[in-house]
Amino acid sequence: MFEARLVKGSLLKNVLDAIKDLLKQASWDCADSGIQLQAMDSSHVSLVSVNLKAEGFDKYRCDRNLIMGMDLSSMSKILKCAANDDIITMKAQDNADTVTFMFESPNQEKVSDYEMKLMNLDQEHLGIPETQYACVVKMPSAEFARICRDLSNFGESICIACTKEGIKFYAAGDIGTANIKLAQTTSVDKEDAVIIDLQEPVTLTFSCHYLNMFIKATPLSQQVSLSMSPDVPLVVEYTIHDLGHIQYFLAPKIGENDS
Amino acid sequence: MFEARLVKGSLLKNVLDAIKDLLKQASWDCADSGIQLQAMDSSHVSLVSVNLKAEGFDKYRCDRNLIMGMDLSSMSKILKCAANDDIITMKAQDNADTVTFMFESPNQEKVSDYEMKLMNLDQEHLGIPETQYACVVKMPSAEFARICRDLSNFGESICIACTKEGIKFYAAGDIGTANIKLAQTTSVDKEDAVIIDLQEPVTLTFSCHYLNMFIKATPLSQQVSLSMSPDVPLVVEYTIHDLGHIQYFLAPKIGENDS
Amino acid sequence: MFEARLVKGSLLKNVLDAIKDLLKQASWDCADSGIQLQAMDSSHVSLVSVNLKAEGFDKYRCDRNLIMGMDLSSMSKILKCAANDDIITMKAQDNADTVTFMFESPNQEKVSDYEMKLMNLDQEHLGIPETQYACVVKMPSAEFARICRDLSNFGESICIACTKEGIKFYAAGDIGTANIKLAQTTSVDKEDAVIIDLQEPVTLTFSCHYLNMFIKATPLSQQVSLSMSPDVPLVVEYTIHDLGHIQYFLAPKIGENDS
Amino acid sequence: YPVKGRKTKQREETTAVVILECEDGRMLLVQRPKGGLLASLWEFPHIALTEESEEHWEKTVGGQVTELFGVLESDAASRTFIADVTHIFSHIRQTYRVYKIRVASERGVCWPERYQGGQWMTREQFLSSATSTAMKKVLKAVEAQEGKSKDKKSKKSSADQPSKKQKTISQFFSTVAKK
Amino acid sequence: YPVKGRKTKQREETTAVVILECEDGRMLLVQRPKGGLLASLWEFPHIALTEESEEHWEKTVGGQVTELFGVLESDAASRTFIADVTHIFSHIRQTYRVYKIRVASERGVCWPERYQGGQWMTREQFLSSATSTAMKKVLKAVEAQEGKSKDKKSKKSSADQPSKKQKTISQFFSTVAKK
Amino acid sequence: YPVKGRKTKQREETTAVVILECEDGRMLLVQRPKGGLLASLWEFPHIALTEESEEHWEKTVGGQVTELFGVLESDAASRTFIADVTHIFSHIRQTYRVYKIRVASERGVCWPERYQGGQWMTREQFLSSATSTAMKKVLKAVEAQEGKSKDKKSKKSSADQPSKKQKTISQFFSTVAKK
Repeated sequence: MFEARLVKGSLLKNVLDAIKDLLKQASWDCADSGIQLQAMDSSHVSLVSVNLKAEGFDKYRCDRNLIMGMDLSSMSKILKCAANDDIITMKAQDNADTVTFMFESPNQEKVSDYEMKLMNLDQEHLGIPETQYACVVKMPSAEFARICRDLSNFGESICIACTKEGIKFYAAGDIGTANIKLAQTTSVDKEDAVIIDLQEPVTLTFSCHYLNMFIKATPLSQQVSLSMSPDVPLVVEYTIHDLGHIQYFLAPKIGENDS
Repeated sequence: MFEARLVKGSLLKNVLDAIKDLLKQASWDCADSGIQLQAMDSSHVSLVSVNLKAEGFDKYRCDRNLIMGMDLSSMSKILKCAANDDIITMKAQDNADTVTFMFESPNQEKVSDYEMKLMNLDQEHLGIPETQYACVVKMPSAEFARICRDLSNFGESICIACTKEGIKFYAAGDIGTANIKLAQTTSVDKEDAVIIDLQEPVTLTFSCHYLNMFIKATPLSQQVSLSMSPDVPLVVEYTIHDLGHIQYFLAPKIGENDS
Repeated sequence: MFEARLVKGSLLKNVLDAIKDLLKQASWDCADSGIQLQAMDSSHVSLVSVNLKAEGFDKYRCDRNLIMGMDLSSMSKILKCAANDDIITMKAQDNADTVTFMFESPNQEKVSDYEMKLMNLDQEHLGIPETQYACVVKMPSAEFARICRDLSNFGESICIACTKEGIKFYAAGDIGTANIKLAQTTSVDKEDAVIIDLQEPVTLTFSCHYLNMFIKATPLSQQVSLSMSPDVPLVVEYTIHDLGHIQYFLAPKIGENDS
Repeated sequence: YPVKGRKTKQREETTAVVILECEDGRMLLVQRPKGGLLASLWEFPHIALTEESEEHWEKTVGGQVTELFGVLESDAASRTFIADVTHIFSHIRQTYRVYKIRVASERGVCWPERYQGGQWMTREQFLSSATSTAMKKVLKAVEAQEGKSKDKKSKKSSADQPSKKQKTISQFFSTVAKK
Repeated sequence: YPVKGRKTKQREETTAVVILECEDGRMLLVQRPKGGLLASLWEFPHIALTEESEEHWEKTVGGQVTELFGVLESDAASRTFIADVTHIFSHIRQTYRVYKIRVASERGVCWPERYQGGQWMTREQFLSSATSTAMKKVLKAVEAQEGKSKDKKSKKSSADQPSKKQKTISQFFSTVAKK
Repeated sequence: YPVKGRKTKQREETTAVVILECEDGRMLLVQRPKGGLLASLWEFPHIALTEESEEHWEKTVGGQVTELFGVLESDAASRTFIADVTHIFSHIRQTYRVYKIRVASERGVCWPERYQGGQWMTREQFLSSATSTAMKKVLKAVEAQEGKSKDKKSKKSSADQPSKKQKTISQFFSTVAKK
């Protein structure tokens, strides 16, 4: 028997919005410690990793480890039927081939059950090595989203350069070039600040296409963290308050000669 | 001479929004007692009936009975030109082939006249028998609209089942099944409550397509009433405060063997 | 060296929104006194004239007269990357073939540079004679926009008739006729009033297509002024507070026999 | 030696059914008269096949569709035969010979007066209209032929509509004289 | 016996007018020079028919449209004749032989230098541009031919535009040297 | 008289590359195996041209595309030759004979098992996928042929991507057994 109840159901809606454009289908790994999902997008350029801790749920029970393969667009359609203040419960029997989503209105007067078929997905699991990144930047997630969107108008790639002074985003295309500089903030009031933890300066180039997928997670957190090292995938991480996090890994674009 | 003046002109805009997708053309029957409209949609599965009482208008005069056939999409285009706080007056001469809509801004500084050709429509009038329904449910109109919209994602039909405990909506399709239960509310504070008046339990199936047309009337009233009896059309009724009501009748889908 | 700095950068965004649908490309003439732009739309029916005074900028320097030909849709794409509260600076070297737009966030923590190629445009300059118009109407810009939009649903042309009592807008088409009258306001509280300065009554007909382009300037000013004389282009003028104005000239439609 | 007559408890009938599809994919449906069998239901145009010999059927369909429904001869000639669909009404074993014609334009297409009306419907409009099970079978045959009836869709309709039939409102309320 | 010459108070002229329509339905309009008759108005491409004999007209149109307007020969060959449209200017009785050519691509299409410019316009853009009554007649002829000029539309334009002609702004303001 | 052998420092190879384009313009890309040269990169379907004589190549392409990729014979027959694209890998001078086939439907199209998968991609999806420079050259050849590679676009890509190559994530992280 698996059961996970989340009073703040809108968080689960947001998690799905953050991954459903990147992944068509994915497996949710349910264990005693919580729920995990890891999958590459279909072109194998990026990797998504979602982690929801058991303690983050208002009720959590997982008698046996369970892998639930789901069509994420169907799951998203179902979650769209939940109101933002609904309590959401996911339930499955131990050897079930279906999962049930239950939505309860706060006053308990409306209760909805949605039952969905599970799928057998053959997905590989990648090991992500512990890495000491050369540079970790924390910044407002809305600012990062805006920058990715703005620069996508200029070219297919965004170049990110990080130094002690700040972080720079660069794009070029047929209408001209664009250059955005964010200075490290001196006053460090948590959510709003730009904070740079730098071992050595890094400059890397990434495809706009994927960055624009990642920023769908913006509603989950006011802050985003970017971790970079030379010639290594970028990590874009959003914390889900009290519940877990979602991490996106993106392979860089590397010059023919650098590689 | 026919003249009907409505200070709260937005009501007439809302009435038109509620019927214009279902009916392309329709006749407004103007009499001393008020204005009525009755028409079936083009596939003859549903029937709309609008009733606007003479007393509901701020000025009402109808010297001779008058049938005004109108193209509802043209009428809708004209009403869209009225601001929400405009006073709307409909006017027609006794044997006229045009109708005039006059919009006055509250401060009387802007006055607009729109003249539209009338049409000769050959529409039949259906007699609706007085029926004692097995079950009448009153519920918030926004909740009903949301349920119809949500379940349309799951299948072409919605099954409505009403019992003493509450009302259940059910749909099934290729992504799974959906089941929404509303409990009868105990605290009966008028607008917000779910109130069930039940003689006997009823279960009927209806096409989503038409229900989704009916919920266009939601802005007219905070409450909607659903009346059902076995093997008889559903009645979906919205009260237009102080002015009248709009009723939709929808033929059920019936199993080959039940009929 | 040319440099123009505008603390209220959103004004420049609005100016561009007001002209970019009418003009694909245009030249900005920069001189000591300020920046000007004049151009006809591609079908030569209307003329746009923008005037931004040097004093209106927070910093303004123009060592030598400069003509900067720009692709307005590219310029618009760049300005869309500026936040509404950003400070915008335009910069160009004396013989440069590029222009730089710099956006600074109010707290100076984000600085963006966008560089765009200039174009050599071969545009003619029309002399606009000083005219004493038979009739000048000031009215709320939002009201004018609404009237143009509403009447576009009825026909391809709008007829504007101005008398001592007020201004009338008329359109006719296949769904009927529309007639909007605005009375001159007695209480003359600046922004909201309809004020008519009339030498003689005027009636002229204009294409909706162009009027609907002009009303894109509505966010620039709460008031619009319409100047008309018989058989002469209409002038639609929006004042840009403390900075300058934008004027649209529109050739009338004239009966074969009147001309 | 007397020839022995075929005994048929069920009467057998064959009728041509023509799917007229216009450019945007919508299909012509006509609404049956108010009285009689299948009153007021929507159906695809029918062409009676009264000729004895099957050889003449093709010609009948081509001619009638032109004459009764105003289809251009050039369009009528390009019809394709889809399938034979069989449906059993109480005492009739009805075979529908289903044809499909793409018409270049809706304009000019008409229908006999005995019908209450005609309408170009999308697949979805058709499915949510009042129609007979037989006509639904016909549509299924067309879609099967065209490979359109994806597994998904057929699964859906089976799960969703366990042979529920949309009624018309006029089966419940009757016409009255206007006051 | 002297042959009696035809007396023509009105001079008669025939010119070919070609509607070049690109894939998305827009049509090529070119803008006349600033001086002379119909100055600065937009018109469909004209091909002068100077040949005496009508037999050669077809060939002239095919050749000139290729040469002057850069239409591909394959496209030019597929032209269709629409109608003859007659318009009376003060002393000229002008006949327009209207042809239509669908060009596969706008690319490559050009126009003679004497024109101020050219533009691919939608029907609506054309109607709200400065153009002559004659050219509007030509468009009407094309639409009538194509059955596009629905009753509605024609009713509309008659109600809406009782022969009002869009002026150009350059008819009012004159070019000045830049300061 | 001994025939002198051709000395080729660089090995020369010719392979057919087939752009399968479906109705909506998307193209089939297949993903190479995880090991070896160009591991995990996406490429257009390749057909080995092992035959000696060029005359047989056409036939090979037609046959293999049907057999290996499930293209209908009628579609395969309608292929067009686009261009020869040459790319130099360390010791191989590779010539790609590029063909294009429009397939009527994606359904039925498949790919050999050695590929990790296949996907119908838009131009943009392809450009942002992990692919080789050689395949980008192939796309450019197709677009040049079709006149699609407008000046703008090519300017853009040159400014934007000074030969930066998109890596795949699996080049950095390795598969592990599930806990």
